[in-house]
Amino acid sequence: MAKVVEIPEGLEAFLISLLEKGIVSGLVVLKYLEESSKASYALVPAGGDTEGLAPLFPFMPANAGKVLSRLTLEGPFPNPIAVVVRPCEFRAFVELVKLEQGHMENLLIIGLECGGVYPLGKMVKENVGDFIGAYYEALKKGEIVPDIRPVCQGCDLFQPVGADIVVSVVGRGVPQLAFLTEKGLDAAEKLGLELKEGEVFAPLSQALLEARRERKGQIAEEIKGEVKGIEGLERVFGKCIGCHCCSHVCPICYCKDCFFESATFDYEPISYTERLERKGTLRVPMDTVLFHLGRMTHMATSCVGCGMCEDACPVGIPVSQIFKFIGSDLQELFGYVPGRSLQEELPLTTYRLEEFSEVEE
Amino acid sequence: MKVEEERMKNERETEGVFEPKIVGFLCYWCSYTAADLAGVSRMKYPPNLRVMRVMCSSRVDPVFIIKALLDGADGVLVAGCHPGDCHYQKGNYYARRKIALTKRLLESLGLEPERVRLSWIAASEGPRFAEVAKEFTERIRQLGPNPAKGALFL
Amino acid sequence: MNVFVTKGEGRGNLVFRALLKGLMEKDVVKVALVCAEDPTGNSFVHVLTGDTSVVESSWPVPPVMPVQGARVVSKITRKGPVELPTAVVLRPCELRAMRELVKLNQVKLDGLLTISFDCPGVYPLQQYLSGDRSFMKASIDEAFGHFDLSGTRPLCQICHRFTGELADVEVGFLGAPDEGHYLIGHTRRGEEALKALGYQEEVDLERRVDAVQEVIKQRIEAREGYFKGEFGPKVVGVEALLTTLHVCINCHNCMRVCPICFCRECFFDSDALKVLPGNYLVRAERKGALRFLPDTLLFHLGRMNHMSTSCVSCGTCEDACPNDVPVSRLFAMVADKTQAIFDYEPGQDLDRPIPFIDYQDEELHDYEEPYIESTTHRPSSS
Amino acid sequence: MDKESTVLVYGTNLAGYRAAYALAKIGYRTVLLNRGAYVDEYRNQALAQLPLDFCWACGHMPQRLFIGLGAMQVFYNADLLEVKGEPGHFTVKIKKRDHYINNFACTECEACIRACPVEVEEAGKKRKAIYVCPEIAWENIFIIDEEHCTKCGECEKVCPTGCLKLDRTEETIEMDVGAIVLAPEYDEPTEDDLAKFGFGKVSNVVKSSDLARSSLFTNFVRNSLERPSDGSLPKSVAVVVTPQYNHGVEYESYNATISAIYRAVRTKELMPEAHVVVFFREFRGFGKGHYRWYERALELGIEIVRAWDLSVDKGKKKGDVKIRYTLGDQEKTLETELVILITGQKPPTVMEKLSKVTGVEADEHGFCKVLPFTCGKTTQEGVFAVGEFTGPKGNPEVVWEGYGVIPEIVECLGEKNFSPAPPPQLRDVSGEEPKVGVFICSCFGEFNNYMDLDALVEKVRDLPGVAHVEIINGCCTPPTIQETAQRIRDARVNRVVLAACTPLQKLLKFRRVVMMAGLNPLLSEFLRLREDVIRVHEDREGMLEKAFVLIASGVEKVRKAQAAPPPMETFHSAALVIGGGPSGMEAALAIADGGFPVTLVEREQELGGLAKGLRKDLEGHDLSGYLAQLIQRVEQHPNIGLYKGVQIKDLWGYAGHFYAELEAGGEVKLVQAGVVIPAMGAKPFEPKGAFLYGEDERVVTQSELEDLLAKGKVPPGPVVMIQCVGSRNESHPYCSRVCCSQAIKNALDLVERGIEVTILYRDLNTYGFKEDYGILAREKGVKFIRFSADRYPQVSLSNGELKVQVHDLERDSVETLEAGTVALSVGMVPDVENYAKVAQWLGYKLDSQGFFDTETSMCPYEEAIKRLMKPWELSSNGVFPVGLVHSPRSFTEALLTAKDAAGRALTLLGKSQLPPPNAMYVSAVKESKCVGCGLCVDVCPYYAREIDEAQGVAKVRPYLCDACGACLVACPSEAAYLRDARGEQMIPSIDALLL
Amino acid sequence: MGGNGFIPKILYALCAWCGTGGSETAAALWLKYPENVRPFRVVCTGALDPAYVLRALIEGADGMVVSGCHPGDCHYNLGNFRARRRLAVMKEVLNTLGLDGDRLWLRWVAHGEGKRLVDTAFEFDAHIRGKGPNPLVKRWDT
Repeated sequence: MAKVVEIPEGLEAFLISLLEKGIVSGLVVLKYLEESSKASYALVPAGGDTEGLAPLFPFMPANAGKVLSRLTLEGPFPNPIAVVVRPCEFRAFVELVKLEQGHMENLLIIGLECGGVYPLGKMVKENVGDFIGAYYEALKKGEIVPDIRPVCQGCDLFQPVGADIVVSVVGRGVPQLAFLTEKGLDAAEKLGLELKEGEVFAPLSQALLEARRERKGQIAEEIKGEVKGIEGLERVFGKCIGCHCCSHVCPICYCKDCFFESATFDYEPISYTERLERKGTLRVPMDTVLFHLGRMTHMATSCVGCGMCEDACPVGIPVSQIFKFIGSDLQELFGYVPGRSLQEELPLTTYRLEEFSEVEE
Repeated sequence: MKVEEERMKNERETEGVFEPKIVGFLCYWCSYTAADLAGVSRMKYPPNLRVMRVMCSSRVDPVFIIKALLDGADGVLVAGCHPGDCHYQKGNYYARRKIALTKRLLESLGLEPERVRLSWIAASEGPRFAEVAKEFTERIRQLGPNPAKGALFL
Repeated sequence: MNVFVTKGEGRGNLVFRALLKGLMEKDVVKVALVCAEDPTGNSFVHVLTGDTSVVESSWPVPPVMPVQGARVVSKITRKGPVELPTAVVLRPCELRAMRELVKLNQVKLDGLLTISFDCPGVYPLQQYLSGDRSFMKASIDEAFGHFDLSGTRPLCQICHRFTGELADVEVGFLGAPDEGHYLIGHTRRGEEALKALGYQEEVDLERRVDAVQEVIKQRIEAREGYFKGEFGPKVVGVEALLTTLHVCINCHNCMRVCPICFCRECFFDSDALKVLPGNYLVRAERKGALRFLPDTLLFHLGRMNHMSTSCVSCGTCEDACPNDVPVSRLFAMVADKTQAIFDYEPGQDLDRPIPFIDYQDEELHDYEEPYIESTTHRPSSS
Repeated sequence: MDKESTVLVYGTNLAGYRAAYALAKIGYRTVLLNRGAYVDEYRNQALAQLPLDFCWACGHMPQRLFIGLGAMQVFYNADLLEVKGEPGHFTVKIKKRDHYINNFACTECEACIRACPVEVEEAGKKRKAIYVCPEIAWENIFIIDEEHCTKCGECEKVCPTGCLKLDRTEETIEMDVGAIVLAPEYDEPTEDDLAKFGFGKVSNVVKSSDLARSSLFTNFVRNSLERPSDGSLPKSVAVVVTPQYNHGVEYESYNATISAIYRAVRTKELMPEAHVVVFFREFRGFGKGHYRWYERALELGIEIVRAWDLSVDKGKKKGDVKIRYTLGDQEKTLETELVILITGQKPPTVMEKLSKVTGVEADEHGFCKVLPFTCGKTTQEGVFAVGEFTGPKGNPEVVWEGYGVIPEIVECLGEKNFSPAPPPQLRDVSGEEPKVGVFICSCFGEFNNYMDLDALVEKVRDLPGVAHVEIINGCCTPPTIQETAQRIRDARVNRVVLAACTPLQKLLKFRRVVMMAGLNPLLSEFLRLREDVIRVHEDREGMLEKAFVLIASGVEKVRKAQAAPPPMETFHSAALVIGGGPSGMEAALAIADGGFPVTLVEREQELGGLAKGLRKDLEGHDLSGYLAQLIQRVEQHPNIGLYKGVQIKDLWGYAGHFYAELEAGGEVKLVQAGVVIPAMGAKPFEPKGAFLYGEDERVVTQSELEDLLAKGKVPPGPVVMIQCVGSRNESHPYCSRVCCSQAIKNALDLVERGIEVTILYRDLNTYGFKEDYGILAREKGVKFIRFSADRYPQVSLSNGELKVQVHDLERDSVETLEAGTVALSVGMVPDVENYAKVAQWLGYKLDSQGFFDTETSMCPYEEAIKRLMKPWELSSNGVFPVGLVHSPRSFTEALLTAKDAAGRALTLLGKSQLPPPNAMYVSAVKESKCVGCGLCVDVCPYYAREIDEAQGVAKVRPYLCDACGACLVACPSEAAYLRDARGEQMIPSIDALLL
Repeated sequence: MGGNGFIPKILYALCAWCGTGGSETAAALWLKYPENVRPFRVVCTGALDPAYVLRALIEGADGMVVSGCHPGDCHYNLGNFRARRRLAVMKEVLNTLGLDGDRLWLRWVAHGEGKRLVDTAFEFDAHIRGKGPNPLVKRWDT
């Protein structure tokens, strides 16, 4: 149970009132670039342009975790800023804060109960108006929205954790806000909202969770089957063009100089000769699969499964499905849920004295 | 790919028995010293193990292991000080987690995690080092050549 | 420079397979760098091979360009020239990019035998990978003979540098009679390679020259027309340009796949643009809001300033853009202009330094604002 | 008794200045006596002679740096009264009067100017009796106009720093010095001297030197060509080289004719429609590249008239000028709207006085006499003379003398007595959060009159990162420097923004403030409240706003600043001389005498090079004797490692770190050196096949003729000499400089023996005092016939007789001369193959004519001159080409280049470990970002970068880096950066500027 | 001019030698110019990275004018020759994309040319006032 309020006038109005009442001095939220068709994250300051806020725009043009990291990399905001984030985005940001890539102070986190997003290409090629109705219809019913990205279909972490204010939409005709922290309650008070006691999530949210969990299992199995073994790796990553776009849009891949782009991987001529002699034929540039597997070992424990990588892959490799569903194996190994809590230590920077005896010999 | 398969077949046929290539990442303080000791004491262990010295077992980035496996190694051995004995106090605990991660990853990908082995070998354990080397080589020999060797598109 | 011209039979990939195989068998080269089908058979990857059987099943001229060949050559030779003599099949734009990279010390030419050809263009990568082949009227091998451009990338359709005369060996299809081709050795190396293959007869190139000139003329016209008429109005001007860039997600993938953008870390990815939160807020206040991720326009304009003079219009950036921003056309349009300033053609002349390190004492006065000394003093404030 | 080490320099000609600068770099103090009240009140040749229509203030600054550092002391309004003692132990009596304003304590607030009640009108402009002169911003010296000043004392009252004192009277002081350098400025011809050219009488006759002076800091603009009479722009302009028509009154500097051409070209460029004519007798542009300018003048349609005589008078139309001149036998006139005179120089008027005081002797022309084969030694030991004081010459010669005299001076001096103060101990701030302190200078309250500094403080306080703001009195006078440093320390900040005034002049002071506060100056930024806000704006609100954004931008810039110590570099203190001709040997000896090891490599078995056959020169100096002496000294010198008959196999490296592989006797030896002196000499042009040379034995070169004469063999007369054989043509577009002198020398010898001589020439290049011999030759009956470049004389045989057919340009007639002997004056040509090899090893470029050239190899003509005058020894990468490798020149002139090179080398050698001249400001490489593309290497004008092939990344040679930033812009990824202007500093700083 | 109350923000990029010298000469002569012209010092025009110029034009400047030593006078010998090339490319890029390369000026100013610098400031200010605000500055979607 929590303090909740329904917002029939919509989330946009609530956000604007936060700005207008001076509760926050800025907003980070999706905003229409063009009338209802394309949007981008924007930092909207008090007194700024609040036209066309689109907090529920069903696409992810950038991972807000990455956006927040960029904003607060150099230090915390001097004044409160409200940010509207999807659960995976917020979890990514929490991971980044752990990695010293951002500051949590002065952020009022408004977490969305996420219905999932469509592949980004759909935003480019189609008109949102054509399918947005179906999107909300499905959510209202607590069903998986058809056509959303596979990672979203199999996402069972769509209910925000750690947010100050939770926006609940699944199974509701009118969206509802739940104020979960002092910061959130303080904001509600300043806005003069009349809060009542209520459940954070509608009962149908649980139904959706079940459905998603089931789907997750299916997809995980499928994708694991696809990448299985050497041949699987070759088949899936064979067409990779080595652009590393997946790593570049990944919120977790925060390195300035990616190890795989360093001079380490510029080989001397002789090493090509040697390899040629050994193998007869050799794919160039080399290390395509190494890059993916290596990246996985570097960041899969923190992978939040946001799906940006897959959206950005120009050759359509199901990167995020692989990372999410194989990454979750690795996370389970350490009992770690990335972004669940700021206090939870990153798996590879901590240890227990007695563990994993099975790998010792 | 055909060519590669042939090549490997030839390898096996001409030599009769498969000689695996094994990369060993040994920590400087314990396991490498143990290898030294084994050498000094003229203990026999198979020549298949190609030793790479690292300052601490935790320096072994999983990428190194994967790189070795994708680029021709049939097995990878990581060896360091026993838990609690790490020269850097806790490096080997991290190493253990990394190996766990690597093995799980390989498993999830349907590859063979048993090609990776973590062993704790103290500086004085020269005989144990020889033993581990022998054992692991044998184990890999049983597993046969790493199929990644022949994969053109890796 | 030697120009040794001879004739061969056939068109399409088989020509190159035979050529490469011949070169390897005659030990002119030991290794070939070509494209081959990926394991799914749906795309193509570059392979370096010393195996003639691999060459026989290769696709030296695939219908798409997943990776710019110059980048591949650069990856292999950045640290030093190849040790074994290597034949490389490159599209003309790849070849020009590669030669531009020679000037930038990212490619070493020694030991490479370059082979290029009349490029019929390539199909859009993402479209091709989607599996839908309906746009392909002709198979790639058929396209060679007929120069059928329908369905190829827009930039390919207006490419006027589509011949391989900068290579050691040029394979020319245009103007060649009887569904055959010309083999042209532009360098001593190229000539020797052809002679080693047993080509002794020299033929006249006149017919080809005319055919090529004709196409070039058409293409230049089409290019100008396209940028001025069809494409330009869609992207020129603040409104149009920003709308074009709306779908950009700041992944900088265009830069990453660009053969000319050889930097290890782009200035626009560096710490230089990472500023205090207050800074973003101030900028947002000025603009009403601030787009995130920020600096999209800065990135594209900045990159144009850095490398448009070396842009070879290969189109790889557009292929790699996950969101269909017409990057390559924007760049090509700008590059045509910036290259014209210096009358510079990237990759053409190896001895010509890139414009930014070169200079003339007297030049570009049009870009300096003239000053006419006034004797009257202006009002001190307005 | 120990010798004194301080050197007295009398006068401020460029050579004297340069000598003082070089001495300071080596480690000797100097005292400079300036007769005037400011830096170039007395004109030096470089400033006035060649029309330097461009600014080179920034090239001058490094020299003046040493004043601030204490190595050079300058006395103004000074004179030398008495000299006693002997070399190494002179006692001199000096008269001087300091500025009323102590320049080191003055903040230039101009309060004194406002307080001054006396208004003076000068040249139509009003000013006060105290004023700033000159009105350019690189040295604002405050001058009190003695004539109008009432000594009312108002200015002294308002001076906030107390630096202005009206009771500065003339003082006489005595001091001990080790050596004296006489370097007085040149004397321009007076109005009377120029009466013949209408100067002073006809209103529109102006001196080029005046134009140059007025345009020096503004670039030459159209308006500067306005006619004095009515301010209109002339439609026709004549440029006249006066010394060629004024013999005995003024002397022609080496630059005179090229100055005329240059002035004409610049005029034509500004006014393409104007008709421009140049008058001279002979074109004496013998410098490299000069001939190309001559061609450019012709291209532009400038008319060049080689008039034999000339006078100037008023023209018919008001304001016009009439020039009467003779061309061949004809009298001609030309009406023109403006006449620009290129004047020469007069014998120094101070000669007599200096003779009396110091004992130096004058030569027959009234200039100071310099001992043969020396650079600046006078007849009085320990007293040296340099620059225009010793005769007319060219700018390069003046500059070279400044360095060239150094080895000669150093001989007389004791221990070094100057080393710059070590930098204060700097605090390590790494790991600290940036805390910015903003210090706003009020210039002793002066700025408060213009803006509300308190309000500014309040605004600045809120900026992110600012930990401390305060207003200070000043930070450029000695007490305020101390005080501000203390305040910075007290504020406990680790980044500093100093908002004050001009960093251009005060940069060193500001840096010192920051360093005294224990901070690396890389952590600071200096802003100009005065120049960017106070003096240039009026609106108080706007000023406050602008001051605020400037400070905000400064804060942003330092917030991300990172400190880095200056990189240190070793410098191998040895020299490698390639070539054992006279200039190579001279340079080797001078460096060896300075105490540094020299390796001299000569590929022949014998030393001497091209000079081996020389006997005497035109002036009668005993060249062979001197050469023998040089050879003997070189062979015996303990500091010279001599390799004869040895080839250099390979050579690589850069300033301070050169390595050469020598192959001697089948063994390969590695030699290390800090500087390299290419001295490979040149080759005489071989006129094979031309003028029947090689076909008829009566056709000889001048050298062969000289040999004959020396052996006592009299060649059959009459002798016809043909000049410019193989010079000043397409393939060798330069004057070889020596052939005219050689011809005159031989001609004089021949006429002595009663043989008739005719010299066929294009331009008779008897420059400087050599003109005397030209005149002498004419007097003795040598016949001269001028021909043109497109119609060379023809030599033919008819009935076994030699005939020379020549087109007389002046009379426009063809003459056929009988000749017993034809002597060809062949020029010198570069030994291209040899040069190219060495140049390639050293990463050097050869100039368009194939010679080595330190000054012009990379830059256009004007830049070449400016670069020549800049004292960056290292902009040539520690390579100092000497003698004929550099350009064709005579034996004695080649020695000068050798001494210059030695002088430059001495400023570098002897310091085993050096921080770079730009200390921590040099550029750097972030290796993880670098892909070794080499763009930065290509654009670096200082040879300061290279690609490390092993690592495939760029490396900086910090000692060569001048921190210009070309590399950082060339590098698209910012792997190259300037330590004080990294991208992460600049971008936020720009953003802040737009607040 | 300026009737609509539009006061442009103008950056004046000055090289550390002639450009700065010119502005100091202007100051020494107490020549006035508009306050909205803000100096931006770089060591040499050849060290003016295009990124700096673009940043300014996108993030708030209505125009930018660049002044350094006249060609041939560069303190660093060649910097300004290369600067001219960079500027030419910048202007061409902006013009081709319809972003108004005329908001970027290059004009050489020598050390002593204080008046020329001030004239340039006035002239450019008037030029930009005539053009009106730089539309990029107000666009949030850059």
